[in-house]
Amino acid sequence: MTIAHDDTRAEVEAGTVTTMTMAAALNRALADAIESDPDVVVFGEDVGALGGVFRITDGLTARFGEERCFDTPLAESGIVGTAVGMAMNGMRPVVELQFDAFALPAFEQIVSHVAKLGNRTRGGMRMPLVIRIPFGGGIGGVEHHCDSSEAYYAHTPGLTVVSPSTPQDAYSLLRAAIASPDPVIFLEPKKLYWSKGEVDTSIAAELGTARIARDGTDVTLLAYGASVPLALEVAEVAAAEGRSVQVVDVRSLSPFDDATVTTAVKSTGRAVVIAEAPGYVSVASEIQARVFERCFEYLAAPVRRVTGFDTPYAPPKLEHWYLPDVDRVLDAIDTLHWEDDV
Amino acid sequence: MTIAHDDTRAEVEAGTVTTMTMAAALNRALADAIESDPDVVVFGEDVGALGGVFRITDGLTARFGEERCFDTPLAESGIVGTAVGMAMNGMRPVVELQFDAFALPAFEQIVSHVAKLGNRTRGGMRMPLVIRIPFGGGIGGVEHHCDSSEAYYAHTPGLTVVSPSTPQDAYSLLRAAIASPDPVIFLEPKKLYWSKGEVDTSIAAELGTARIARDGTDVTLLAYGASVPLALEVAEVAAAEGRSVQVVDVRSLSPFDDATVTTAVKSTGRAVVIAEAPGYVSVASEIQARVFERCFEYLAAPVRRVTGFDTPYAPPKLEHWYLPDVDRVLDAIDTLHWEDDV
Amino acid sequence: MLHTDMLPRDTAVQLIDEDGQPVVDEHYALPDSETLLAAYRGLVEGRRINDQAGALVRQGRLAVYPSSHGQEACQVAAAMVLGDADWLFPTYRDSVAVIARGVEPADAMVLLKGDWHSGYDVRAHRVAPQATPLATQLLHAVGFAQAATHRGEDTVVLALCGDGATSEGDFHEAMNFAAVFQVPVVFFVQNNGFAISVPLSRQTAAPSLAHKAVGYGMPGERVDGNDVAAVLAVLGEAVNRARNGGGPSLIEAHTYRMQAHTNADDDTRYRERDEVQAWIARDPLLRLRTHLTQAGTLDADAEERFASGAEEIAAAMRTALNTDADLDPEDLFRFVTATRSPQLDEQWHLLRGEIERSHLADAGAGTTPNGDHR
Amino acid sequence: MLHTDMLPRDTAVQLIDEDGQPVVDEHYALPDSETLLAAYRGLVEGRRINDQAGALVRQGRLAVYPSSHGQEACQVAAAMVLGDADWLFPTYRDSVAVIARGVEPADAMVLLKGDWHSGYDVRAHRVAPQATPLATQLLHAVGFAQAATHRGEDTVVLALCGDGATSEGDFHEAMNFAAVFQVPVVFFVQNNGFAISVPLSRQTAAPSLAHKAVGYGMPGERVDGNDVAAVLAVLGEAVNRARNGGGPSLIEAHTYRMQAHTNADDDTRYRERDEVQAWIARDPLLRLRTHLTQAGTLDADAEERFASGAEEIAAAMRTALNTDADLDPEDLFRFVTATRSPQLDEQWHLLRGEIERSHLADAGAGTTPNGDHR
Ligand SMILES: Cc1ncc(C[n+]2csc(CCOP(=O)(O)OP(=O)(O)O)c2C)c(N)n1
Ligand SMILES: Cc1ncc(C[n+]2csc(CCOP(=O)(O)OP(=O)(O)O)c2C)c(N)n1
Ligand SMILES: [Mg+2]
Ligand SMILES: [Mg+2]
Repeated sequence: MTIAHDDTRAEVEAGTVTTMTMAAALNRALADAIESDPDVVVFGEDVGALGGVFRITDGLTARFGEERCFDTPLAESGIVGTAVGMAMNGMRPVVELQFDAFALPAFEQIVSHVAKLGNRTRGGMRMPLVIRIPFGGGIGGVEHHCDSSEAYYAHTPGLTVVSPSTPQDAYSLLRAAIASPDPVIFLEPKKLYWSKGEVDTSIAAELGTARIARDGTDVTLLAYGASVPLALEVAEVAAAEGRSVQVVDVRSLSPFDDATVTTAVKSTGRAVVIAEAPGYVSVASEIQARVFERCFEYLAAPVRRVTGFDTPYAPPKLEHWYLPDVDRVLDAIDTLHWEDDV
Repeated sequence: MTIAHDDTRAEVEAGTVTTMTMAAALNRALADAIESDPDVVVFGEDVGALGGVFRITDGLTARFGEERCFDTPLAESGIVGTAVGMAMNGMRPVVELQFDAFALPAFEQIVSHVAKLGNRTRGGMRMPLVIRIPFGGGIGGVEHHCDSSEAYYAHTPGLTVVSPSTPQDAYSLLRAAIASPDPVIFLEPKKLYWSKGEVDTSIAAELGTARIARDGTDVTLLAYGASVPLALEVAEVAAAEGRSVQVVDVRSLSPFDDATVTTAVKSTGRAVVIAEAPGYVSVASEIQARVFERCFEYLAAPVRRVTGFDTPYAPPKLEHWYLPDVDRVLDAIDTLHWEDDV
Repeated sequence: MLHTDMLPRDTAVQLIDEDGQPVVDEHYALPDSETLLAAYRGLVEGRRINDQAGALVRQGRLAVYPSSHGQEACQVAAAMVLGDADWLFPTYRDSVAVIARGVEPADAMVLLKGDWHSGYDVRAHRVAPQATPLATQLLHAVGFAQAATHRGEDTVVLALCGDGATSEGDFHEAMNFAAVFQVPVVFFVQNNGFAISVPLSRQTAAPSLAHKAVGYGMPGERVDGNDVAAVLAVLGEAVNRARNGGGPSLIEAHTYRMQAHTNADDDTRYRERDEVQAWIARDPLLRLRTHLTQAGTLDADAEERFASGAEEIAAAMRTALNTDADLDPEDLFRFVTATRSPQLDEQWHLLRGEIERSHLADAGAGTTPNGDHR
Repeated sequence: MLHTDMLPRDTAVQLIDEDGQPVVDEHYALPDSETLLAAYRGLVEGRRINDQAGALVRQGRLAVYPSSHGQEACQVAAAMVLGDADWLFPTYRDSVAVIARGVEPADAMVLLKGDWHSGYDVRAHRVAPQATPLATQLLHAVGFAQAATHRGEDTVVLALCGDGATSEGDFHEAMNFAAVFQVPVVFFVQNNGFAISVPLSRQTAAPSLAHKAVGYGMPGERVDGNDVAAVLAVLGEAVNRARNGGGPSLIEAHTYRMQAHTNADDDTRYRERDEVQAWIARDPLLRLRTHLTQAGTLDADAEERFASGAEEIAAAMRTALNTDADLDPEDLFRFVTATRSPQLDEQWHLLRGEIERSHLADAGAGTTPNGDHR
């Protein structure tokens, strides 16, 4: 009996907790999704024999064949546009766009169709596709290789936008994204690809939810992607200085988990939002505005944000000045009208 | 002597104040720019014989010839990409993209080059080009014809983004945009194309500045484009109810005129931001966040925003429910913790 | 050796000339008379639908209508060459093809009426939503066909676009993906001479749009787009080739848009009346009627039947479009995603409150549900 | 009639074969020996630059280097066919062409070193910044040439891209704009067989990339990209045609990327060593040396001079790149727009404060300027 057999396998796997990199967790999520659903196909540039420039699709073509993981001609609008067509016809395409600046040629397809086709057809056709995009900096990449474009996607109604900050979330959120009936922009923080953590493949994550990454009582840091480990580092340092810092991994950039975030900020009365992208008209400014409006009566101080500057991303040798760092976040925390302020 | 002649003409013009539609003001600005600077060229889809689907380029080809105003093949990335090349070679291209959803195919060119080429070359090449985009709703247009995409542009470092709300500003801001050494995304509120006002062609506008559209002492409405007349209407109604409403026409969506806006909001202590675009990760949320952070100590109530919903733009028969209207703004004002609140 | 076999013919395939006389073609045979009669009926209905829609625009019942008057042969053939399991990917101009494929006229007009962004059941009729952003649907067609192939289904996809759309990057990417993956898609370009006001000469310097096929390694062919027999033959062969694993083709039809781009357009600004007049002689209905009458296939009786059938369709359109649909504002939030987020829920509650209050005010003060405040 | 004259030849133009023997071509003549000697010198320098850059990557002095080892004939010819007033629009892989056009190697390496996004004076050398987003620069080249034509300047623009880039929508739009407006641009595709790991067969089903020219109505030609004589002849003719008002052309060079895509790539994952080995026999330097030596144009003396000239370039590269540039963080804000907005000023002040404090901390506690906090 096939079903019983599958059930057993699931049970065995439920117990499996392994330490792996985020890259491996993503690879595992893709493989498991391909294996468990015949409608899942993975494609993009260099995802086949090469296994992707970051090796996230490593071994998939060898294991599952060209039908399930394949290279396309070099054209991002083509990749996303054909994925839309496949999704219209009942498949679950998972496409990789190589760097987030190279997702831009597909922007029309993403905004005008990926985001809107379900709405256009009154649900007659849904768009169960996932667009994976390595994003963010901190890897010494040259121009066009370090951008954080989440604002473009998060602003677009109809798109679910998520970013993991741990291998566990990388696995669980990617599985959830692939299983979702809605289109998901899946932003992978390049800087964290080789960071390690435990992964339990039986843990399911829910899209649209934030996660408390560390408890604390004095101030809440709201972060996502590569800014989460930074926030946790800040919390460590601040703890040594006697301040108890709560860290929320926003995780779902759209839709937003107001319940979790609002509860968190109300509990501390102070908040700083951290993100790498230029701050102007950004996910960080949205979070700042929401928290401000929803927690107004609870705030002891203005909500601050620490973000990238409103400039093009820095060249490799200058990126350490560009990126939010521990000091900059600590400085922001310092401005939050503490009782011990003079 | 040519110079003296020109001077005289300018003097004559300085006295010229005419009532015209915003469409006519834009047309006049283009004509005057073509006439006064041999490097200015206008091109796009249907801008030649037809004069543009909104007739903004009406008569330019007839008057100045194909060399100065011409139709291109139907390809927006091509239009913007060739404009980039012309700007690299010392021209001042002014391109029209037909509707703002149809600017999306050019998004890569806009983000990766228009916005960054000046920075890339350390100022060795600047990008004196203007991208005109009719934007916004309220005209009963079908899908893809009513979007407000300003967030995409405003978030992108390197772009100047402006939107006029009066024929005067349409004229003066477009002239300033064409004269600017930097790339300008010029958003024309379709709904206001046929609204009339006085235009004095000798008035210069400065990019990057907001404008106080109406004085008031109780609450500040921050708006741009088609939301400005709405804000003024709200102010009228509120005045009848005994509330003094200040209206700021933000005008420059990037860079932001913090000085004017902050001073205004501090003077009233209350603010509502109005915009048609979906509110999430939007220019409205940026303004809300900035005002919150910068005016925190002066605020009697949370800053509110009244925006489009986080849904695709409504079909024509439902757009009246989608768009911010007088009632929705008045409702928002009502929540601003008035002393007479129970 | 040159790949001369790759070049499209230098002239368009024609099987019935402008005077209704059959033309012998070395390669394509005239469709049988039953097929031609069905096509003629389609043309009559298509023309009537175009005219009726135009009238409904003038009466303010449709917000906008991009007419295919003059292009009906392409519209009808596009529907006729497809089997039940095949799919059509149309544009805003292809309402007649959409209706010819079985969609109710009223449903096909939902977009143009302004009620919603698309109004028919895409799966019931195997017709994708009519696309507005140019050339984008060509990629969807390719992906759709790839999925069918992946599942081993016998589906051919016919993707429509205009001459202007061939200049878009997405046209290129779609053609190329289709050719590289040998996908069962037929690209059918209705070259009606204009992209709104811009003539073909501003879209390409190539001898024809069909020549673009060469650069993708796929067959290209030109056809007289006002000769439904030729369009049926050429499209039919391309569909068969696709179905039999022969991969994609590019077919360019030479036709003409007899009316303005839409009712909002003013074509006197960019083309001479003489040019438009000249195309009347090439009308797709006229020549087929002449041919079928001369061949004895079409008699007054059939003419009469077709006309009254078309009149019924038009009457149904009038009835449907003269009724205001009962629109539900909650629809704005219902279909954005499969499950509605708390974020959207909150916004719907805001709007619902407004609507309820406006109804209350209505009941109380007799004001309109919108426009007047409070 | 078929437009057979439009089809590119079915084989690549070759003027010197792999064994260094001249090939008589019906149309193209062998460049004179002076030109070929200059080209040979360029090849020697180009090869040395590629090797030196590779070494600097291994030593950590360059962040990344996309080598044109094996493609030097294309690189050198691209620089040689242009006049002073002409412009070159290169990609990330074309550093050798950029240097051959006169840019200092150290300036050409600023991007790859990580100091800034582009490091040379574009106007001084008439070389656009090296483009990273694929095919986007082709449109810039077209617009640039349009502007030159508009002002009546005699400028031809040579735009480079790879085989993979031909699949992008921007390639299509650039070719089409150029053809429709008859712009003086030559599109030069270095088909090196791969786009990172993806072979040409995944980019096109056409007999060649040059065949794409047909669909735009422009001349297309294929050339042996490892035969610098042929590249000079074919590119040279295309440049002349453009200069004389003949409009754009598409030239495809058949070549091979001998090394991985960049140092970060592992080409053993996607191609056989045998394939790479096989291309050694077709090396552009070898065959030209054989030819010039046999023709008596190249002697040991010249060889020696060229080698030591190349060595000097390499030494200068080492010196320049072994020095850390003194970077100014304010540059992040300086060039974003012509005039800095108050918004950016405010942000620079924030950063300046941090930098000052970190210097103070440095001086005080001896910590590193960044990384350690406070
Ligand atoms: C990407 C995009 N750009 C611009 C438009 C605006 N537009 C709508 S129809 C049209 C002309 C299309 O011409 P063609 O492809 O020849 O089709 P036709 O209308 O003649 O059937 C234009 C420019 C659009 N819909 N999509
Ligand atoms: C728009 C875009 N998509 C993806 C990339 C990532 N990328 C850089 S080089 C490359 C392969 C390019 O191949 P080809 O055009 O053949 O040039 P080659 O590197 O072989 O010289 C890719 C996919 C990019 N730079 N730009
Ligand atoms: Mg057309
Ligand atoms: Mg290549």
